[in-house]
Amino acid sequence: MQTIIENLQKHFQVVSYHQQRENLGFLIASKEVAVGLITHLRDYEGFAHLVLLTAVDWIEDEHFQLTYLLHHPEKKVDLGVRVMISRENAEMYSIHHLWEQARTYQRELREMFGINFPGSPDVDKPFILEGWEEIPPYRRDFDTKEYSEKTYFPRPGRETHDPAEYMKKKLYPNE
Amino acid sequence: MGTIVTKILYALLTLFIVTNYGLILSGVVRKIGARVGRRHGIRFYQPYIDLIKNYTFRTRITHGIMYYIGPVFRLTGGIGLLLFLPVIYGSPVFDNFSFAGDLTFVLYFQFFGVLGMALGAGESGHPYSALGVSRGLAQTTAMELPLTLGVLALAVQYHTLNIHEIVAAQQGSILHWTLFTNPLAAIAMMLSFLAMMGRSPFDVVLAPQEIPIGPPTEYHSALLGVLQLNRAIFPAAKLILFMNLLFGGATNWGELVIKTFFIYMWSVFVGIAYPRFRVDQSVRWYFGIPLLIGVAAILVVKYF
Amino acid sequence: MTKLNDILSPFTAWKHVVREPVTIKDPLNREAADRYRGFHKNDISECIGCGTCESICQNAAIDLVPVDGVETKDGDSGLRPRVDYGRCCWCGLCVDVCTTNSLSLSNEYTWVDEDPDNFRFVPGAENKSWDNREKGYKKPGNGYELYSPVRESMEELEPEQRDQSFIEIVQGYSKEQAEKEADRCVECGICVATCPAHMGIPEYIKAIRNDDLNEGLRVLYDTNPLPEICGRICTHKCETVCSVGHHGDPLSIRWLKRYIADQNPAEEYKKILNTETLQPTGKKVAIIGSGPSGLSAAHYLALMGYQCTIYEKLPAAGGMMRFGIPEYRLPYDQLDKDINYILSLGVEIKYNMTIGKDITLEELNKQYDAVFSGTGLHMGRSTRVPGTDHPEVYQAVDLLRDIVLGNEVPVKEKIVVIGGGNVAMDITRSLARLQKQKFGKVDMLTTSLESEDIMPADREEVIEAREENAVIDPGWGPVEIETEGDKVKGLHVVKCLSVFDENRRFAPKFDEEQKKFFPADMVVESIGQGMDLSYLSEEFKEQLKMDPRGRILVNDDFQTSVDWLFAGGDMIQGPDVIHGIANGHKAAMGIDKYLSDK
Amino acid sequence: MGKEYIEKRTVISPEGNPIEVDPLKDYFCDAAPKSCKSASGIIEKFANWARSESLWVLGFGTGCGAIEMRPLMTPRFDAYRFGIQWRPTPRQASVFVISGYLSVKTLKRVVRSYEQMQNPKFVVALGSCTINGGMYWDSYNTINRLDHYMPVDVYIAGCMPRPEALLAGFDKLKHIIREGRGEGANKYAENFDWYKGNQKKIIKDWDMPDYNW
Repeated sequence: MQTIIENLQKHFQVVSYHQQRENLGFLIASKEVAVGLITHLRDYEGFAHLVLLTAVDWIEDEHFQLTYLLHHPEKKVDLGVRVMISRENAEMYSIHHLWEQARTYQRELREMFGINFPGSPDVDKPFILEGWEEIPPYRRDFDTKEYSEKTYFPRPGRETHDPAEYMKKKLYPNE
Repeated sequence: MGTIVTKILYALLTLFIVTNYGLILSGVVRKIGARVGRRHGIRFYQPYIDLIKNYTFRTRITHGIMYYIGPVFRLTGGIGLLLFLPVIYGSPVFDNFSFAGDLTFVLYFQFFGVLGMALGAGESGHPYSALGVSRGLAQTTAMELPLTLGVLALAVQYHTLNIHEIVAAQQGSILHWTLFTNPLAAIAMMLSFLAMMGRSPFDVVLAPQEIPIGPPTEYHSALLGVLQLNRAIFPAAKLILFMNLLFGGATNWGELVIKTFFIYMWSVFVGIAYPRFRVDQSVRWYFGIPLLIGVAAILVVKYF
Repeated sequence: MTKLNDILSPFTAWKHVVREPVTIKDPLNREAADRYRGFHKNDISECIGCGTCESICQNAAIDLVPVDGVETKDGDSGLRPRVDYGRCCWCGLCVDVCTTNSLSLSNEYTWVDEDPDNFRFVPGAENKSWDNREKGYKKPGNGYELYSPVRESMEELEPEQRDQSFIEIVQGYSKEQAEKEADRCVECGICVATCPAHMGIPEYIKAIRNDDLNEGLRVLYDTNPLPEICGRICTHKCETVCSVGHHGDPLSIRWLKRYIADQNPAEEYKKILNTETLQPTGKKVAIIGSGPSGLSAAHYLALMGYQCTIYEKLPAAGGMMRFGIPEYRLPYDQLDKDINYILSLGVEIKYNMTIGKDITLEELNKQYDAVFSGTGLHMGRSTRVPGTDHPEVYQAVDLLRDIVLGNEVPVKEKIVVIGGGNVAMDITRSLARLQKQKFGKVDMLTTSLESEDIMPADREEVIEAREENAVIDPGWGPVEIETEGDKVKGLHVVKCLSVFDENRRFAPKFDEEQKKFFPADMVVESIGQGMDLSYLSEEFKEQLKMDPRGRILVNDDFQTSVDWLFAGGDMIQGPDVIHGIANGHKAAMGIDKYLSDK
Repeated sequence: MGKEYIEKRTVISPEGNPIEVDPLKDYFCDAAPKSCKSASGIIEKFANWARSESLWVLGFGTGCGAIEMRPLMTPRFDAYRFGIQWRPTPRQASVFVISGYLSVKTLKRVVRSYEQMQNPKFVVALGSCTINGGMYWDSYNTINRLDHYMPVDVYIAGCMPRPEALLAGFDKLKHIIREGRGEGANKYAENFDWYKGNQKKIIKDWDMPDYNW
């Protein structure tokens, strides 16, 4: 693992590297070098398999974190490439030319986070949500509970009491 | 005039008996199948309930005229096959409309229903129906070849196209049965019989697990009831046909029940044990050994 | 090449046709596994309606609703959980977190209904077929708890160290300890109603958990302006009803309160509490007595902008808190911390001013817009058995006051204390310390009418007193104090069988046959206190409405029948500090209402 | 997107005449379903008995509870002995088992399948999700109450209910049918606008005909 990273650092600007376990590590790369880096990892380092591509919404820091998790079938190690992209006009270069299955991930990210991947096939087609009109639901500023209560009318007839308040009212009605 | 009316009435009686027999038989056979799978299975009278239920649906939708006619064709195939069969040998009452050339007629009715179904299912416009029909026709065609060769072998052997005469020729001893006098034709026909009964391994056409239910995908309510009714009559008629051609016919209802039950059990015996063929597999299979046996049967009858 | 075997082997399946099917005969009445998580059961007599199940439910499936036949009382909200099976996912967290272990899951799992609204029910209150099923999921034993049932232990001085001096015994929690202890709170709020001041207990414990002690202090001062004091000597009724206490130690709410108060430095109080500037109303209120009720009233009145003046008979503020409670329980610097903060709000205090002597009530009425009286109970009651008028027989409150004032306290080698309350324990332990200093050994005996199990004193007080080598021998009724000239010989007692009759009235029964004699050089009586209303003039007393037992009657605003006079504290309700604080707070609001209307 | 096949379009015939094609009219039903009268007296009773003893279930696994249906087909539970069978097509089925949560996308398919079933038809709602949202109660994409979108005959509580509970649900359904109360299809036809309105409220991308039978 360490040699791979040292190798990488020769060619690319790797911002930080964090070894989670013996066979799993994460590095942060900038948006511009990420695709080149991943291509390099696939073609020269042997990370032949894209395990997953997912995103995290760091709303406080105003960016999305994309994680490309790559697997090395021979060495049995995983390497996660993290890319921070701005939340505003979130956009990332597509990697569907590297792995066919990336198009599905990218379609999902487009729908759930609103991250665009220009050039990715069918990226604008609805994936799970058909006719979604709100902000993408996996964005943290989307209030799923509020939306659900507004849209799917929970069954009425529920009421509850706070024990402390209820006891005060019952035991000391005059206060 | 009186005789034709009685004849029609008796034909209807035959139809009634055979329908019920077919329904009970299908129930019992499903029960046996279930026991092999170590479960109880349906009640033996479940086919009746299903039939009634389907007739009591309050709505049905249409896809056009042919859509209606399809099941009717299919039922006509079943009833027609039955009506031109001598059911009980030696009984003028249950001889039905058997006549000199009925064997050819029977072969025609055998295919008639399938064609009607193909047209009706095609009209429904459901892609699964079309897919099911094309599979069904392919398989039926493949299966018909050994069957027809076998029947021709019988015709050559007995020098007749009349089933009644074929049955008559087999009387006297069990060794007079075509099964023993012309074993090659019998084998070819019994192999075709497997596919005719629509049981595994040749049930890909109607298998719910493949494309949902095949040609009748769109059929429902009473229309499905018609198909179900046919599914009781048609196999029973085929059983009687095979009994007549290969197993010496029956001189009374008891003999008929025993013989047809065991003939049916042949397809059940194979069907329960064997997994399903795909259409291309079953077609290839029928074009192989069964076809060769059928050809051999004709050659043997002709030249030996 | 196809083998014959390949063709024939599938037919072996037919051997099953004669075998018994594997089908379950009657699947509709099939019992689930022993620990299957099926429908809820609740023992509603055990349940206290704490609502912890509601809080933990991820699916918002549980509501707390009132149930017929369940009364709201201390420690029981009268609410019971109602489960919505349109939400429940049978995770069992409600069972795992249940503080009383009343909630469980039966192993019944079939519930079919046509009406979707039927799937809401109160387990235990609405009869279901599975109510009596034994099997199902219960909270696993062997100490499996989502919160610790064991209280975080408190550092205390060893008995050998503490009877040497009046140094505070309890050391207080460290940050780690306090946060760990606060973690045990389930935030149910059952304690809030029981606390006379209805303090926001779950909120300030939450503040500890969040390490936001400034917020904690704000919560404390919402309802209690004497947190340092209450954090030490409160009778903590809240802890008796704590839901966690049903299966484990109750939370040490009092020590947590003390932790918050201790950690906030006195000089920052005004900033934290946002009381640096107050809007004066221009109205003035006189307060008689600087005990908890007086201080509490002064504090809240000051916050509302009233100019308050406290009149105190003694040379120091605090009332019973200073002159009744020994220093080893409540150090004076902590007492002063709370009092000084209240004084810093602009409250004026006049020491050595006795009403009726230095200034009369009527004069106060003229100078001020309203008067609050919290004069408390300072007169010791006597058993009135023969010999009590002997000079070597003392009143506990007097002795305690003298200890604080630094007056000469008579300490003999062998002392008997009569009484089973906290004051009796205070005087026992105080005198024990003085004995230790003077004679190098302790020879104290305390006896009370009540037997051990119904002694009104706090349990830990009794235990600690015994650790300090005092003898506690409860369950005896005093008959006579034997005297010989100016010396006391001892106390004669008989066995007390019961203190109260069936109507819970005071009517002690004695067994005259069982006698005992406690030899003593000095006897201290500590069987309760009465109020001293001598500062009221006779004609004023006639205007005041009193109940048959001579207590002043007040309305819900603690207003007496004389509209400008409000009263609170021990002489109205009590006796303890927290009641006084609550009274003072309510009276302050009453005064505000009265003066705003005026 | 995805809606072209139901939009009107003009085609040119071989003779050069423009022909307007309205797929909604040409390929789909163009009228709301109608409530059907039941037969009277003993005939209806007999029919109801047959309906109750021959429950053909639409084998459409709509949610996680689909996995609880499968055991009923196995020798272990063998639901066939109770007259319960699975059909792969809505046309032939009379019972629709909503097996758990419904996302909006699934609901769309469920509505189409339900409408293609013939009168009388019955709905069995399996699991808490169908009653009040279950553990997906605050999801952005999962409905809370099934009875807003189609009539439901039987609810089974559980998350998920065991196969035995599902069998008990079928048992209850049989009783309901025999008592002549399984009239969900008529209820749907009578309150069609309300149901359709509710469906359209949450299916924002309505790219199917209004009438699906």
